[in-house]
Amino acid sequence: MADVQERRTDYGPPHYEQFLPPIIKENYGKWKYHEILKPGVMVHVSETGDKLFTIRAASPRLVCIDKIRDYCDLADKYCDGYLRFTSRHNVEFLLTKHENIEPLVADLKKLGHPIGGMGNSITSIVHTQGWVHCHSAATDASGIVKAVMDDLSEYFENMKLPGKLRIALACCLNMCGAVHCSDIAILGIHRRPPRTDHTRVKAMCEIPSVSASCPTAAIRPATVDGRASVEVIEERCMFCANCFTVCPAMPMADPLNDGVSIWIGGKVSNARSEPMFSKLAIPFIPNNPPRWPEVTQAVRALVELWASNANKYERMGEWINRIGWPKFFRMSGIEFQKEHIDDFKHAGLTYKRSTHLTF
Amino acid sequence: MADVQERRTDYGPPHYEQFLPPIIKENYGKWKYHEILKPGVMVHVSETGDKLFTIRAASPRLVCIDKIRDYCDLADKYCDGYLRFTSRHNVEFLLTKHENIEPLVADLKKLGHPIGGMGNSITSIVHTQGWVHCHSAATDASGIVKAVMDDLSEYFENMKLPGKLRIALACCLNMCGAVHCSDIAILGIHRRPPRTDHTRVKAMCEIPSVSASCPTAAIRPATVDGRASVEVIEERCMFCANCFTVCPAMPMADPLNDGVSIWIGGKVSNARSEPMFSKLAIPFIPNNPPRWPEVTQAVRALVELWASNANKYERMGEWINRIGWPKFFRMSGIEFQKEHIDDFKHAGLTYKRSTHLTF
Amino acid sequence: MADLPKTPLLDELESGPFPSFVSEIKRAAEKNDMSKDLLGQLEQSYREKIGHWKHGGIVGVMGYGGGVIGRYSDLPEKWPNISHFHTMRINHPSGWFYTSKSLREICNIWEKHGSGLTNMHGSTGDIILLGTTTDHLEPVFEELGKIDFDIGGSGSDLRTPSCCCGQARCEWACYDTMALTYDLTMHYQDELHRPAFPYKFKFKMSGCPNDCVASIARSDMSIIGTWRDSIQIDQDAVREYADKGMDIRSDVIGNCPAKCMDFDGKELHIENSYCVRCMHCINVMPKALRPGKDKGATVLLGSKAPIVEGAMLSSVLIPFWKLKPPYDDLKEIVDNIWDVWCEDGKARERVGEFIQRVGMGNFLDAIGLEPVAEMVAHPRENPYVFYEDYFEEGDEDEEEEG
Amino acid sequence: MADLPKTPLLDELESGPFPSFVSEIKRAAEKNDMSKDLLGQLEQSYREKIGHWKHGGIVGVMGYGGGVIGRYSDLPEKWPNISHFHTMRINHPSGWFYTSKSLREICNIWEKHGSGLTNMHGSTGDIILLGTTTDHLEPVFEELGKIDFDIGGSGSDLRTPSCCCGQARCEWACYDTMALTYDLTMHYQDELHRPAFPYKFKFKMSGCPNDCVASIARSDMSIIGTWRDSIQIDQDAVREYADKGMDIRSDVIGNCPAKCMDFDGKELHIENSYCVRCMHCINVMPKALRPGKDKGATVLLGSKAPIVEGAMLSSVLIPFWKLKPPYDDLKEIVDNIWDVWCEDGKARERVGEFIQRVGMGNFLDAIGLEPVAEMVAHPRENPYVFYEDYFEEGDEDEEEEG
Ligand code: SRM
Ligand code: SRM
Ligand code: SRM
Ligand code: SRM
Ligand code: SF4
Ligand code: SF4
Ligand code: SF4
Ligand code: SF4
Ligand code: SF4
Ligand code: SF4
Ligand code: SF4
Ligand code: SF4
Repeated sequence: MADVQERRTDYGPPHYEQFLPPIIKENYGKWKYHEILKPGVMVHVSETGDKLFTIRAASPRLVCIDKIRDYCDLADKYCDGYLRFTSRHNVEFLLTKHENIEPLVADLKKLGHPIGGMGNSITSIVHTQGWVHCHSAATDASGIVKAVMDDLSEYFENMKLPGKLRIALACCLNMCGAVHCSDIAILGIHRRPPRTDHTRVKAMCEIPSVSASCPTAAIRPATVDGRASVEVIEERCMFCANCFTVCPAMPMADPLNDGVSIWIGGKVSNARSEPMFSKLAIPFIPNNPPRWPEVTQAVRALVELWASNANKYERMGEWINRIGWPKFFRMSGIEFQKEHIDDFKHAGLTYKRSTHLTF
Repeated sequence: MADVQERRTDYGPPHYEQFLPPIIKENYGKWKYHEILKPGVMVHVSETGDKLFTIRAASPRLVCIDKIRDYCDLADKYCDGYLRFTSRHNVEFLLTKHENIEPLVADLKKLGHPIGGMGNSITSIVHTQGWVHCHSAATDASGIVKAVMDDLSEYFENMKLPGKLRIALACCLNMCGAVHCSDIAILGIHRRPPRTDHTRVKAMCEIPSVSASCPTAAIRPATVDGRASVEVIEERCMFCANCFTVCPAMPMADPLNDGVSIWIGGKVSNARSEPMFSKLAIPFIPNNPPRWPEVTQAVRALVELWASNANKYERMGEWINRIGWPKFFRMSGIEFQKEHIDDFKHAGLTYKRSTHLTF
Repeated sequence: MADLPKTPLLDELESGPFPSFVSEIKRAAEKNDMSKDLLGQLEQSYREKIGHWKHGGIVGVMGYGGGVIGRYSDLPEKWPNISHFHTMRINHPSGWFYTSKSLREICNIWEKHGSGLTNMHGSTGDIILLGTTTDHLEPVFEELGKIDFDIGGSGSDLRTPSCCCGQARCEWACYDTMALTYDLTMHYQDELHRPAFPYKFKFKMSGCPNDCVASIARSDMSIIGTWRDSIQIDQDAVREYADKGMDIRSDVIGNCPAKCMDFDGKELHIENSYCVRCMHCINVMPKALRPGKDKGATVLLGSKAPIVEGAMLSSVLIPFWKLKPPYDDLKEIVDNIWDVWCEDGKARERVGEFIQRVGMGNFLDAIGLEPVAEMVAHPRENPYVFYEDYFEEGDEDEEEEG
Repeated sequence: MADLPKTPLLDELESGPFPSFVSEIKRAAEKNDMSKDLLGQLEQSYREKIGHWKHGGIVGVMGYGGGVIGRYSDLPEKWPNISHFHTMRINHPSGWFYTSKSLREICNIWEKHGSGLTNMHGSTGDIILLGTTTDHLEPVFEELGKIDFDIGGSGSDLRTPSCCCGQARCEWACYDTMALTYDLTMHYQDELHRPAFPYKFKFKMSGCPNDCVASIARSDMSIIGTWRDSIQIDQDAVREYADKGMDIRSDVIGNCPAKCMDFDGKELHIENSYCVRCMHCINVMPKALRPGKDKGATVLLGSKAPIVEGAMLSSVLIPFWKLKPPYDDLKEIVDNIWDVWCEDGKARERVGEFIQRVGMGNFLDAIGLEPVAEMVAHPRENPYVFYEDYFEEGDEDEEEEG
């Protein structure tokens, strides 16, 4: 116990002030306006007249320490050692000298990091661990993200879209990230009920909590081959994996049945419309590594459809709200299926309770 | 049984055709447009050029047969005996002769029946039985309706409002009528849990169905003074009277605690916005017969507030949706209370999940 | 007849510009003892702030399971003439059109057999004959039969269908509401008169989305007229409205929920594939705009008052049907719905509640209808999908199982 | 070190314009066996279309209850170097600002003790150090301590709070997001490091309603800047935008959700008492419009991902607070919320789910806050009100009881 008391704990993160470049310290809270000078490059102008230039570069988020050191080298070279990361995991370089912009951009491109993600563009995909680190994953995260962004990189590097478009990916229903409120969300899903390893349930799991964990009451205690275990009523399973979270002996992952679903029309900002949840667009696309071509195609088709039909500033969900979901389904060619109809707790509130229809 | 077979049943209502004036038969489905000539008087013009004049008169709905005979006399005098009632229980006279309009209007006024309820006006209140005929009533229907319409009759007789305003009244939570979708709804409510007559429960009611009838599980079987009966957990009661519907020995009516609540912002039509439910504005006003002055005052204040602030064509609910409920509460001076916050099944969906606020 | 009871409170409701129900009761009470006692009991209710009716017992007409609401005073000694005071619900003619002749006939019957008081009409649409005694029920029915009026619904049966005046007196009616109402009423006489459902069922027909019978709010099946093609525009008439001072941009276009209109000062343009058929522009320019020519109706399901699961509006089942007699398509779907609901619905569960409980998708499967996007305001937001099939190992040909 | 495993599938993810995570892993694998085995196992996952991680065990750092995610390969014989492959979550500095010096120090530690792979950053905001073994956890912590970096959250504790860059680099920040984030992080160190809640709890601070950290979607308490007075307008700058070709009517005014703007070609007028502070007009005319001067924040509660009750957005708790250090008002309410939630919350019940279960009204009573209209999108639609008091007979003075 003496040890523990002496040990230094709970000191918290370093104070941010030590990481702020002098220009920020001096103009903290005094910024007056900003301007995007070109894709990936913006300037913030202070009431004092000071100018801060920001260059935003794409990052794969999963970076090795040598890549971080590369960033550091660039920051040293052009930014007095100051840099930051964004809430969507891009890296930003903070410059005071206008003349440093072009050389830094050139160096970043050399490093293979596109510049962009600002203004009416598609910025990096918020995503999760996938097969790289998580036991829950129904698909990989980084692989799909790479494939999709390769395909959409033009939209990262220019600002030709009607508004911002935010893509997110989560590898399972836990939805680490903001998948539930994204313009386009790619969500890993299981489609096979848990396959119980009856030899391990008793040892690894608490049977009452396992039964209780199932929101649809699909799980009940049962004796299987003389062992205390559980049984799953498969028709009642909606693949939430809550049982697996509490009981490792009930794995959900399954190569034949795992894949992704695509959700659209969510947003987070309060700009114009209130924040919205993403809604199911495509119920299922099988996993097809390494480049998930069906997924990249589907995402591109959605982006193009929106880009060529939405009004200026209209986010994906705002556009669809204006034209109505039936028209969206007709325009996109996506087949409307039973899966699209909500049957969870507040399902009745999603039924169309008016005659506002297009034909 | 022979009797029953011979007996004429299931012949249905008379065919409507026999009640249609010739001009309607000839122009059925051929009407081209209409025009409101003045409050309560409109003309429908057919593709054939024929014109049908309609005069709409207020009716108390609860009418004695001699009043109906008065209507018949007028119909005979001016309309070849044809007349109809509306979906809101007004009486309409169908004329072909323009010169008959003024005399008929004069006769109706003589009879004490105002002309109006068309266009951007307040038409008659859809209402229910109240103390006149229903065992469920928490308030009277016809009395409040009369008092409110007396107060608002100017709006029945002119068309100066921004849009239509529909008022409805129901004397209990069963909500016979369209109280749940009205611009202003007056709803009779109980505020005291059922008072069980333990001497009669056993004889009059099925105890298991009584317990099951309660949506909040406030009722459980109990032995009271040696009798099989039920007991009510009063804190759990939300006064729905479902128990009373299945068990007469559990009356809800209570002079000290019954009264009305006022709900606003509902609509039925699909014009502009989709149909909407009414929302709670004033949680409770005690019964104050014969003229319920607090109710008429509250309704008038709501009408005036809307009339002087809404845009043209904007129904009550559309107006409030534009300005937001917090602003409505500030403007109306109605105090926002715990009662206004939904705590039923989908309550969470009524919380404000954005920062769209006015100050 | 004795004097009318003293009613100081009710008397206050005889003044004021609006017609008074108290005056109506008094007028009936002049010649009818039931109405006289009603007046007395009502005054007492006004004094005591409480109703004086007992829970209804089951009374009715031979061979019919509904249509009469039994009602008994809880003060039968004090008001003996309303110790029984039952209501009869009489099925009205479509659109509530009458001749003075037919109304007088009804009045005569009710003069003889009832209180002389009525509701014209009840909020479901029936002619409400307010207040009679059990022994008069049969005679009333017999006499009504002679003038071809039949009884309406009550209890767990089909209720009297009702409709807006439609093509009889409205230029916007997109189908013949009165014909359909009459046809359904006749076709479903048995369901109307003999309660056999889990709970009540109501039809209401409106000729266009203005929904003048509030069908989307208060009928288990709401049938609302609409059109599929383009709004008919008379550009001259548009200009006339503009010339007469209508601000077309703000009054018409500014209120279009689909934001699909444009006016260049001369021509009004409507991008009809975006129009949601809300009626607003037509409502404000009835001389210039009319619904399209390819007319029909949207069929919606499930509205009701709040008891017990909360109020509901009807939701889209069939986005568009032409709805022509003999309406076989509609009747087939109605029959299927009733079959499924009668089979699996719980007691006192309206069809809207039933659909929510079993899920729209499953309900559609059961009635044999394909899901279409028009049925939902938006697709699901939660990921809890019951995917029905999965592959098994060894399905080398990758056939789906489940 | 041995050669890198063959990864024909993963190799395909090295081409294309976007930076490749595969190249990152390979670069790490050049000098680190864990990363090499990770590459091999990942290739196997790509081939087999399934992950190869086992359910995590509980591992951690002495005195801390969270911050490490235990992870084990399910093929430890085949990939022995990742048989243990735990993640450490390190609390990042507010706003994710760094110096190259501090980042290099972190890299050096991770070079010595881990796989050399990181996430910059995790989606809660932490620096994620991906992959190490149990015996390295303490040494990493010790070395991090020397450079003043501490561990983040995991399990049922407070998670690392995060914020947008706010006043450091944004003209719209209505309060000091970074200062508040730092302050709360320091104040609640114990809650961050020792799980004692029913479930996780997250704070996210955004300086304005654009909400650049998605706080309304993914934090139990979302603190979002706003203002109470009028939008600051520079009319010359407005005209400049107009002159440069901006269609102010359609681009700005046409998108205002409150419909509270007007432009006569010269002056832009905003009816501020109707403005809902959505930011749109400011976003599109940053040189002309700015938030008002009376700045503060809206505090919202309850957002989360869907497991198990369905996803939620945060809802308004405090419409407007000035939010100045030492933030005592905020901390008091946080403490009250935690007390109530810890007392009555179920295991794995997020605070948003808890509020829905007990009811907002009751929750407010419990934390001692008055209900205000800003908390709801609209008042209740159903009539099932729990009126709390009623009169008893004999209350001649009409006092309320209950
Ligand atoms: C750097 C960053 C904050 C940070 O501290 O890290 C940031 C910075 C800015 N945001 Fe943001 N936003 C950032 C994430 C977000 C997010 C969060 C997210 O995407 O997960 C949102 C909510 C997205 C959503 O609604 O789904 C967000 C919604 C906005 C909006 C509203 C856009 C809209 O129309 O809905 C604006 C306003 C605008 O751009 O006009 C905005 C505007 C801005 C401005 C212009 C603010 C300013 O004056 O400095 C900054 C540059 C804009 C740009 O990138 O175009 N920022 N911004 C984040 C950059 C992420 C990235 O790397 O791409
Ligand atoms: C690492 C990270 C994803 C990433 O790649 O960035 C992550 C990874 C995991 N999350 Fe998460 N979550 C991460 C941010 C989130 C977020 C986003 C956020 O915090 O802004 C969410 C959605 C917001 C929310 O809190 O609801 C999120 C919602 C969940 C949930 C669902 C919680 C819920 O109430 O709905 C779970 C399931 C659980 O708690 O059992 C979960 C569980 C997990 C677990 C611990 C899996 C488990 O069941 O044990 C994952 C460990 C993966 C691993 O192997 O490292 N993770 N998780 C993120 C944390 C990094 C960091 O600390 O910075
Ligand atoms: C006679 C009646 C139908 C019937 O068969 O009985 C009827 C008749 C007409 N309605 Fe209606 N409506 C009638 C009840 C309704 C109802 C039902 C209700 O109130 O319970 C509604 C839905 C109300 C709601 O949304 O809550 C209704 C919503 C409309 C609307 C949409 C108004 C809006 O802006 O929301 C119009 C269009 C208009 O007036 O511009 C309309 C328009 C019309 C027109 C102009 C249709 C026409 O071309 O003939 C008729 C005369 C209008 C008037 O009264 O101003 N009618 N109308 C009903 C008269 C009731 C009464 O005595 O006052
Ligand atoms: C007479 C009438 C009110 C009126 O004054 O107009 C009426 C009167 C009664 N209604 Fe109703 N309802 C009447 C139209 C309605 C409507 C409106 C409609 O049909 O358009 C509704 C709302 C729509 C709906 O169906 O949901 C309505 C929803 C109810 C309910 C709640 C049903 C529900 O599912 O939510 C009940 C309760 C019940 O069924 O137990 C109810 C029950 C009753 C009972 C039978 C009371 C009872 O619990 O036994 C009332 C008998 C009163 C009496 O003494 O005569 N009444 N009732 C209406 C029927 C007249 C007619 O046939 O024309
Ligand atoms: S989304 Fe699921 S699989 Fe992916 S990191 Fe989060 S918990 Fe793991
Ligand atoms: S995955 Fe979810 S629904 Fe299926 S059995 Fe497990 S807990 Fe139940
Ligand atoms: S609303 Fe209630 S009290 Fe009034 S008539 Fe209907 S059931 Fe009776
Ligand atoms: S009134 Fe409703 S909530 Fe109260 S005890 Fe009766 S059934 Fe239950
Ligand atoms: S619903 Fe439509 S068709 Fe029927 S009366 Fe009303 S406006 Fe005319
Ligand atoms: S009917 Fe409604 S949606 Fe269609 S064009 Fe007219 S106003 Fe717009
Ligand atoms: S949330 Fe607002 S204050 Fe913060 S960075 Fe985004 S725009 Fe700026
Ligand atoms: S901030 Fe939004 S609501 Fe306010 S004036 Fe600007 S656009 Fe309108």
